[in-house]
Amino acid sequence: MDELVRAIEATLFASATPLSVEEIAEHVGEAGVEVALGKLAVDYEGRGIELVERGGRWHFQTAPDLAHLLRRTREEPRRLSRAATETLAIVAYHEPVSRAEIEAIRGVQISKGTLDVLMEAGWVRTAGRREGPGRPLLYATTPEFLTHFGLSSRRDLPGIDDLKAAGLLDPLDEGIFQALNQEQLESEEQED
Amino acid sequence: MDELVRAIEATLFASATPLSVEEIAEHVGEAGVEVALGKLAVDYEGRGIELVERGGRWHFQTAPDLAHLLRRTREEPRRLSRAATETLAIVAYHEPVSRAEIEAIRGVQISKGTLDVLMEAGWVRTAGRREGPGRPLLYATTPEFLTHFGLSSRRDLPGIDDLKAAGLLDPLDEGIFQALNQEQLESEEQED
Amino acid sequence: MGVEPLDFPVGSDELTLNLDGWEGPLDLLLSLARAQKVDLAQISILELVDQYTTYIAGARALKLEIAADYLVMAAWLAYLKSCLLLPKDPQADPSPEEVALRLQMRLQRLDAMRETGARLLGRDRVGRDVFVRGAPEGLRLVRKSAWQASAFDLFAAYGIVKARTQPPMHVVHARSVMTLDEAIERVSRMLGLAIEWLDIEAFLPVTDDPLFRRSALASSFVAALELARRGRLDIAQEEPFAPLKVRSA
Repeated sequence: MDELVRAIEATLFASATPLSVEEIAEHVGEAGVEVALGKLAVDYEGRGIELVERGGRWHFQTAPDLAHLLRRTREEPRRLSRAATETLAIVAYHEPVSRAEIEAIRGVQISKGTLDVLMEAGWVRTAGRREGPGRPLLYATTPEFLTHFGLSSRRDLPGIDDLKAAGLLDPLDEGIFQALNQEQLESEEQED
Repeated sequence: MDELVRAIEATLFASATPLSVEEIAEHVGEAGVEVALGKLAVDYEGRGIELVERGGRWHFQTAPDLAHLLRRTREEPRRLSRAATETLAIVAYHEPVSRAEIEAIRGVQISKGTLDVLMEAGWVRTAGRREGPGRPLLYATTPEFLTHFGLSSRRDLPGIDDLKAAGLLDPLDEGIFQALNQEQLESEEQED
Repeated sequence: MGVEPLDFPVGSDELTLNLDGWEGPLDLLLSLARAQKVDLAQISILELVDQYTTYIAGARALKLEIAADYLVMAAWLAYLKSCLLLPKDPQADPSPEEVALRLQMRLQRLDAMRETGARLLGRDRVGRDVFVRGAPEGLRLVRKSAWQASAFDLFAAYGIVKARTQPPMHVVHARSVMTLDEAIERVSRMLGLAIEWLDIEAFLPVTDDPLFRRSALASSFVAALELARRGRLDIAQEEPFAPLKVRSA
């Protein structure tokens, strides 16, 4: 067996976290890591363990079809509320996105804890501020998000191409509810 | 690939502890675990990972010949302390020399770490014991010492007269060396 | 979260309508729309407006506290409906149809995020469906010191050691003095010239150094006394503080 492939196999196997090609190269001290990773991935095809790439970082994991043997409980590793699930999806499909934009899409304010839960899980991070009025803080997903949900990259997000084509990921047209005459609204409210 | 072998491979990979044949059988829910373990061990022969049995329990581990890859060393430049520099100079001028002799020449005791640092740096080695009372361990310089300091042999060390001519033996001039590197002095204080 | 709105027997006295079950008016609208059609692009906005206002009216009939944002939405929808039904106003920008379309897009977008969120959670997740290594050995970073020292540092250090441990040696710097021996020797030599009385200052060497001159004067005076004791010269002084005169004996 190719010595470089062996070395990469051992390094990834021993690592407690996924490793980028650069990090692997620092350990094995050689060029040609990418080609060797390809060979290694082929070696593991169809086995009980597989070599996967998630957001540019590589790790070994058990084959998904063996989940039933390994799952110790039916409990999800981290139960997410509906609000947190929606918020995570909005961040992933629209990133970088401000809190106000998340709220506009959901049509409701998000409670303080919702983003905290996602950040604590290591799936969402802050991603600078948007230049413009108020310089709102922006949120984006992390490499751990891709790892956890088994996504090679954000392009792998379920249905992202269809949503994009349907215009559903375009910047939100704010203020459609304000598009109608504000006075009119107020007078109707008093009527009610 | 044999489904049972796959299941065992995944089970051992995901387990936080080595597993006995009985424990594996509980997970994979099948007989024939021992035969499958044998097949799996053969699959991994010569790879970067190996399947091993220790006291009736099985686990994967990285191949022993690749252990060096799992420890990456990073070199950080550090100035030699004044105590260490003086000790090195005494060893160079008086080798082979015992620790007690170094202390007598320095006029100051040396800490345990000082000679360790010089040996770690590869500049000083032990050079047998002196026959006589206590049979003290002797120290001498290494070929790397000569290389590092640009000396072709120990005869290239400047003599006492050269040092005197260079003003390096003038007691009144000690102040200039104190000015050389305050950090060195401080580290010496901590060391000694 | 949910109260299924359309299963709701409106008008029943035992009914407790829980608006807290909805995450805002948009959530309620989306549920109504989904009950109407699977494909949100096909829903009837006019029908949706009616369903929403009916629902809110039902809640109000039960004298429930209804949050203001639900009422604002109801009013806005009623207004949108009237705009859609009234003869077209060519001046209106955006047109009521466009506003209706945007509302529909918003519902579709929220629905899409809800659906993709569920799909994300259903993927093969690490720690639930796929597992990473249970007990990784871990990769370690070992810091190694690259010790720095130059040949000069080394030689200087040896110089310091030697200097520190050398037996103390006191070197008196050459100072501008004339020793007594020098003065005796000098005055004796010059006595041959002193046949007549000479001022003692005539015996002093020529110098610009005032310290040396003082030293030479003092030494020469003591030398004169010594030579007088030996009977080699005579010393005379006419009065206190007058110049000292010296003559060969």
